[in-house]
Amino acid sequence: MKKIMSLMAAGLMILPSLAFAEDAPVSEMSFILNTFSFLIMGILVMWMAAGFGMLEAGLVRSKNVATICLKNISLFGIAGILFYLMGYNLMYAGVDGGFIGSFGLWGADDAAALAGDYSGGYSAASDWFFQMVFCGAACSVVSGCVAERIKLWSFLAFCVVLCGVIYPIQGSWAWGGGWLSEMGFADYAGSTLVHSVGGWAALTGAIILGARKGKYGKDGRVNPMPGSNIPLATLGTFILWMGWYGFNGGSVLALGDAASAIEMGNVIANTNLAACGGMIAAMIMVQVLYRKVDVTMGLNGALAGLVSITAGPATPSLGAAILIGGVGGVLVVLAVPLFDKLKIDDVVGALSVHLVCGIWGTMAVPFTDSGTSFMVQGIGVVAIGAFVVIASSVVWLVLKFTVGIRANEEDEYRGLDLSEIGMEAYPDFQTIHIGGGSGMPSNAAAQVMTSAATNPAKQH
Amino acid sequence: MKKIMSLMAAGLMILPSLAFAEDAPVSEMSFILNTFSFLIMGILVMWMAAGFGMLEAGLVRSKNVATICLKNISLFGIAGILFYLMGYNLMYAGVDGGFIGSFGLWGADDAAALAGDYSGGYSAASDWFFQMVFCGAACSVVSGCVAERIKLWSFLAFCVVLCGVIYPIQGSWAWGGGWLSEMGFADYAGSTLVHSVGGWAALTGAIILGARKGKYGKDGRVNPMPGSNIPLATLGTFILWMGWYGFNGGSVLALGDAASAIEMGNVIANTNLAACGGMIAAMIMVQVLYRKVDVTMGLNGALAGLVSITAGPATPSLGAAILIGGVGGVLVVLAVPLFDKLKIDDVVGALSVHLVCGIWGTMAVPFTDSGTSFMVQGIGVVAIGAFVVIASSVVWLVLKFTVGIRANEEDEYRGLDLSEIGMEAYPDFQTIHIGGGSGMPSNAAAQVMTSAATNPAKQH
Amino acid sequence: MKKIMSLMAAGLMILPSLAFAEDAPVSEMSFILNTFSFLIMGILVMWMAAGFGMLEAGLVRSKNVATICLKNISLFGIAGILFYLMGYNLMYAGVDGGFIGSFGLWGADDAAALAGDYSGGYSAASDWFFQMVFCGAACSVVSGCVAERIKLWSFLAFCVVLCGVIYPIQGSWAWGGGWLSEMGFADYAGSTLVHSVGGWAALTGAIILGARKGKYGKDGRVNPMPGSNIPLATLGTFILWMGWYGFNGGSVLALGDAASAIEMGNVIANTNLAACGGMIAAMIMVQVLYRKVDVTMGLNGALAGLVSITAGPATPSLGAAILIGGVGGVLVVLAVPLFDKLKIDDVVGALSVHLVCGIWGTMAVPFTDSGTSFMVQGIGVVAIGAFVVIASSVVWLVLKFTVGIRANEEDEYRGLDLSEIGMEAYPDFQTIHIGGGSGMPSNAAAQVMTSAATNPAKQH
Amino acid sequence: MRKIECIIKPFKLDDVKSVLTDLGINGMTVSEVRGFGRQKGHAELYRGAEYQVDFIPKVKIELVVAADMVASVVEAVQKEACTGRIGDGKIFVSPVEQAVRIRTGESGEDSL
Amino acid sequence: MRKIECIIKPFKLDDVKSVLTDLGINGMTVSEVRGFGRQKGHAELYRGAEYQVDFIPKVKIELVVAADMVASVVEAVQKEACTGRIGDGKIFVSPVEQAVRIRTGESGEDSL
Amino acid sequence: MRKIECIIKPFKLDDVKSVLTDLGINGMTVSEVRGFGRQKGHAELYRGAEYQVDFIPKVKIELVVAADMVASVVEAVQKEACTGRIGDGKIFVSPVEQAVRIRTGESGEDSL
Ligand SMILES: Nc1ncnc2c1ncn2[C@@H]1O[C@H](COP(=O)(O)OP(=O)(O)O)[C@@H](O)[C@H]1O
Ligand SMILES: Nc1ncnc2c1ncn2[C@@H]1O[C@H](COP(=O)(O)OP(=O)(O)O)[C@@H](O)[C@H]1O
Ligand SMILES: Nc1ncnc2c1ncn2[C@@H]1O[C@H](COP(=O)(O)OP(=O)(O)O)[C@@H](O)[C@H]1O
Repeated sequence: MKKIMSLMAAGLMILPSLAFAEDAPVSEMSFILNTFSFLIMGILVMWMAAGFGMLEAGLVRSKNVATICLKNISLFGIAGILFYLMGYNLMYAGVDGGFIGSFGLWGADDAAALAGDYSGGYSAASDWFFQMVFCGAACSVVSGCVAERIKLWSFLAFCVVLCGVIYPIQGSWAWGGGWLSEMGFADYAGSTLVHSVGGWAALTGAIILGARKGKYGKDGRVNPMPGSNIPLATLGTFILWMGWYGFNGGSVLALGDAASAIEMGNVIANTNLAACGGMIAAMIMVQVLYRKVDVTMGLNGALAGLVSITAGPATPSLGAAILIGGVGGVLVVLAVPLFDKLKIDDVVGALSVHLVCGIWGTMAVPFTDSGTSFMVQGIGVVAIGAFVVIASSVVWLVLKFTVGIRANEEDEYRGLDLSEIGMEAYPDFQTIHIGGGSGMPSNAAAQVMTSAATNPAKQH
Repeated sequence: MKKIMSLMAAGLMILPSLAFAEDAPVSEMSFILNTFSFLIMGILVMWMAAGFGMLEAGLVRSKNVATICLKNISLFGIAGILFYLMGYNLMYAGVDGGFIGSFGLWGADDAAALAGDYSGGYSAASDWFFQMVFCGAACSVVSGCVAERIKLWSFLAFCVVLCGVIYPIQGSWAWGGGWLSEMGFADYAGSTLVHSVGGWAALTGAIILGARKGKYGKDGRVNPMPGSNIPLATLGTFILWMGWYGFNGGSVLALGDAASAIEMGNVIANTNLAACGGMIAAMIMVQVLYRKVDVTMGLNGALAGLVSITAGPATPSLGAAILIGGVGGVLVVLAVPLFDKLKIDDVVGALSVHLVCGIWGTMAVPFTDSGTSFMVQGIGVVAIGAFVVIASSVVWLVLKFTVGIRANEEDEYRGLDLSEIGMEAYPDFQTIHIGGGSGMPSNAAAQVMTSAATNPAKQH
Repeated sequence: MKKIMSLMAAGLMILPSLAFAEDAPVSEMSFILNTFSFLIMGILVMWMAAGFGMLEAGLVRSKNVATICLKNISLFGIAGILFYLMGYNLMYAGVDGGFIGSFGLWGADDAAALAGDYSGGYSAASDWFFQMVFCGAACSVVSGCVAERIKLWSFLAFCVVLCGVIYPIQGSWAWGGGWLSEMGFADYAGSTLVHSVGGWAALTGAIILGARKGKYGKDGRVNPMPGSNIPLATLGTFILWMGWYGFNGGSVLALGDAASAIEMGNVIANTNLAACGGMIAAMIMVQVLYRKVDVTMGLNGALAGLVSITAGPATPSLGAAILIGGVGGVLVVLAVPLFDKLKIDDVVGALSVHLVCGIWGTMAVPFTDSGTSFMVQGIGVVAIGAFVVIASSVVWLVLKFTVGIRANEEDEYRGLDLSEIGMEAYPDFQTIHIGGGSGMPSNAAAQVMTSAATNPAKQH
Repeated sequence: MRKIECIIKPFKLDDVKSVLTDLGINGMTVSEVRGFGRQKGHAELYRGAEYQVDFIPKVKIELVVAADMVASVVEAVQKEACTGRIGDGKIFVSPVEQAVRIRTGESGEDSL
Repeated sequence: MRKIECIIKPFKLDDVKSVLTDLGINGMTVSEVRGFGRQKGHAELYRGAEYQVDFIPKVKIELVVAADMVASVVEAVQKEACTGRIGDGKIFVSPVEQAVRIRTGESGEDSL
Repeated sequence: MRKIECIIKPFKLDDVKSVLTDLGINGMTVSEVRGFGRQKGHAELYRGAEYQVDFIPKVKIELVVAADMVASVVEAVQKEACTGRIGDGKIFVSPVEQAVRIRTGESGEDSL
């Protein structure tokens, strides 16, 4: 719920603060508080980039860890630059109920406020910063899903388009005041606009790239390729959980009046309980289904709860937030093997968490927010999904048939760390080539062998 | 120092801000700032859950790392849900000088503030959130102490009772306005109410569970079982240190007037210097006693300083804060081998840090706060200690004789990661079964052998 | 831009807020906001200590990881205590255009504000806290550069002098209102005062200590000694990036008026984009020069961008910020091999990042800030550089010829973790003694052998 | 009895294991080793300096078999582990005088 | 001289080491290996897929001894490492022609 | 053919490798082992308890050579790996009956 929403759903609440705009001192305070909220909450959202980085670094095999680290930090760099070059204006400048904003570099204009007119509500750069950090999150979703096989620079090229074009265009439809917002589509902090956008882009990427070699056996077997560092993945989840308070809490978009502060309190409490519900539900599900609790499912469950509540964290009661998150946690446990059955290889569970629960969360809003309708929510989900699937397919395919998107089999077997960036993530530790954890089960080995025999390149 | 304290010790300081309650705009600002402080500081306290998680993941052996990660994140989920279901109301609703609050789901009520009456001081959910995160911290203390041998679900069951019953009941005595608060017991941010509560619960758990196999030799030898990841433990300590600014700083419980802001500044500076004092004192102690600086003792020293200052961070001068923390640092270095001598096996030093220094910190308050007495402080420490020891013993014993609390010897030897959750924390890394770091010294091996011979289960 | 700067460059902006000082309620709010900003931003800067810790722990070899962790957390403890004992007053008390403040313990004095006079602007302790955390950052720069060979206690002794004497004296010249500030030297958040000060101290240390054994072959070969944990280094960089928002954003030194809030927004947006620019520029440079992207260069590039913008983050446009950071990123890629050519062994790239880019950032201020001159900036850089080089050389040499600063060759070969602190950072993991990653290339081995033969101490 | 040591490429381990179990071998001991030979290692880059990693990860399989099994085992491993490219590894056969099963104390070929 | 290779369960290492030093052995070389045999590995679970880890951690002790020590060493190890349960491991004895102590250049049994 | 096993101090590996390649050896297999012997391990400290780590990291080089190379290899390794201090390690020589290069199926000395 960006920009436009602050004039819509939260409209009434904002009014008192705008009213104060007349009496100088108070409205200056509101201006400061709104600005400070954007900055602090934006910093928390930026921190989520680190969370994604650690989660993904923990869930890939050790031979791809350095590469995924590099991807995660550099995509955040790309997000910042692209959102300055074109993203922000495409998303927010002159959308006017339409389908797209305008092109052009973004620049801060705080002349009015500096001249004592605080009706703008907040500093321009604080708003830019807060919107920009959201854009990085969508890329992070993609990186985890297509990990361990995609080429570094092709991935970064995709991020450029995602941040510069795809994300802002669809974002303009709802948060930029475009056609979806006019219809009344509600997505408070981005279950659809951020998470399922990342999810759709990741889905097309995963399909076009194909699964990691050896992941799926000929007989339909799924060969696990266990993540190399569970505490790192746990840390990443904690970071994401923490950052999410800013993601949702900052999306109140104001702190200058009591109503906004109250809303922020409710949003943060609900966000927290949805995560709790998602995690506990996922843990119980996985215990019941498999008799053991897979830690990574618990982590995914917490994230599932967070994604689920993100479309509407202000309206549910705490109990409803637990339920909304809990359903997310159940969905994720069911979705992970489902995607595997479809042979869509999602390394970290990004599709189950961000796409599936992003849709669920968006569709769940009308349960607690009477101002929304299932119909409109569905239109938003489908429209944005269709746009992102088409647009990112085009980009992935163009990349595939020009520079190529997939590391060759030999490189994939050796790991992207050696082949793409020429270094190891853990050079001092002996890694296992025998038995469990190698992620190279027998039929995989067979496949690699074949390739090795026909591809007389550098070898192992 | 929750709720009640804001009307007691800090009473005078709060007055000016309450006075502003008449003039609408300013008091709305106070309301916002109080709320925002609860939220931001609460987020920092939540972050401590990650700190405990990383500290403990770094200090257990690699075969138990995934399990401890799962415990640490899921206990935070439990804390949130239980504090909603019953904890908050048991602790704060209608205690009235008594021994317990009332039962019932918690729900936010901000009607007055939304109608323009800001005398409540802050948004309901922001307060709930801030109180809830404290509850998780007590569980985190337990998890580190009983690590490497306790069953996952039994541990979580204990957390349910701790969060839902034990913690809130004793919490009501002081922070909920119960009998201890009426006597004048002072515990600003919870040296006793949070840390030593966790410590007592951990102590009973550690005794009832017994030591890890092989930890104590027949001849009284202590066999070290070195932590598997020192940088992770260091990161955890940094996170805890950071989060503690929120733990203590947020416990001012207000930011709406200059006096509160000044107090918050003092609290944060003192908190920081107590940590510095504790760490440096511990490092010097350990260098003098052992001729080498054990990193983990330095880390524990910093935490010892933090726990020590927590009961009274507002009143000491900076120099006094260094001393209070420094004594904590010395205590921890002495307490760790002492608990070992008593054959109480505390994997991460939780008892030395949270219990011992929690008591020390509470008893040290009267040195700098003339409004408190050693007698009353002692009564609080003993009363809460007795209650928690009894209540948690009952829970541990019920669990022991129903579902069981301890993994069997074979499972303990293989590690809880394989036996309890069926995965490895670091599956790609070769771990050491020879010599140092295996944590399986000879007499331990002997014990395990005996067990293996008599227990014809799955084996190694 | 500390203290004095708030009366200089930003003077005009601060005026409105000071004007409010008359009307009680608003100025109390300004006081609170200024205080809260110091605290929150200071907490973010404290967090950078963890960032340095993780970055360095990731970039040293596994045999020195526990030691570098200990150094990084204990230096922060030293910084706090020394800044209380003497640092703050030396830097800020009675400098009056001169070269040094006064001696004495620091103590908070908030009597005026408590009496209702808010013209002081913020709580004393909040200011102390914010200034203190900067001091730790300078030490962290040193620790990374001289890692893997310096003795623990000698390093800590150096930190005592750096925090207690060297840092505050030079700091008084600009931020304490000394001679440099009177000349108009501008260093907003410390490209020179913090980063290049750390850099100069590190440079003298690195030269006086000498390179790690085996780092430079007789034939001029540089033998890489790869960092042991790339995700940890990445996490450290993310933490530093996050903390830097507080480092620069908090250096607005005010939040009590709209102009400050606007400035803070601009500073944070610029800080972010400079990091983006530095990282992307470094990645492109390294790809072009070496055909592969060294992750650690990307990380250093982001930090280079951050250091570069730190001297003047308020005045550039976003585009200029990208450029300033980007130049930093290019410089770092060029400087790393240059220092190696000079056989100055900088383990983590601290000189390239903090010294080189600290100078670049300071000299770049006049491009966007017309109130500054290249001449004065140059004088500041040279004066501070000369002072720090001389002062720290004296300290290093005194330490060298008394207690000694360098671990002996045998200890260096075994690693400081075993020899200095008697423990291992990763005791459960098998480490590699064969081939890559051992950091013990052949000619190094030869040197070690010679030493071993002549030095009949404990051996391997 | 003979000990057969096979040094092979790591990704061949599962195939070799399968073919050995097909031959009726039901015990072997495997370890991670690093090989130096005609096959050259990869270059790594670190902070502006490139370096060669000479030692290449290999897997060593050791199995003790009755003398009459040697020929078939050697042949099977050679065929299965072969990719035809440099670095495929070696098989060495050496004499073993005695073998004991620790669990039962059985010795000789019965213990294998 | 003979080389005795013992493949044992990891937690038995310290016991076996003790009994060997009691026998007057003062040198041995130990390594981590993974065994495949009658003892079956454990199942792990990852994201909804269960899988078997076939190779079980074992410790290999290698020691070279004078020929006349072989019987007592083999017996001692067999007794000490035995738990009576599947997977206890094996002892193999093979001939060694020459041994040299690097430090002194001594060779033969003196070098052990 | 003979197998030569050298247990050496880790930091000597590169020197020994060089001298071996100078002798014309172009293959060897190296592994990480832990040695127990006259050289005593280091003490570590953890949370107030000190303990001895008995097993010291060593590197084992295995190489199979033609019989006529044995003397020169043993001599070269002994000289190169020697520091004169306790713990320098051992060299063991044992018989090998057969050797096969997996890539080509060649056997005997040609396969080395
Ligand atoms: N003489 C030898 N003794 C022991 N191991 C050897 C010997 N020669 C080669 N090896 C091992 O065999 C592996 C493969 O040898 P290499 O020369 O690279 O290729 P190829 O097997 O195709 O001849 C080496 O990495 C090494 O582990
Ligand atoms: N023929 C063999 N050659 C080499 N090692 C073997 C052989 N058979 C078994 N082993 C080793 O001995 C270990 C134990 O063997 P296993 O068959 O599991 O049980 P047991 O020792 O009780 O017969 C295996 O894990 C493997 O390491
Ligand atoms: N009898 C033996 N069998 C196998 N390995 C041995 C034997 N004796 C020693 N070693 C190996 O040689 C290494 C060095 O032996 P040690 O007794 O410490 O010193 P030195 O080589 O100077 O006699 C040991 O760490 C061990 O790995």
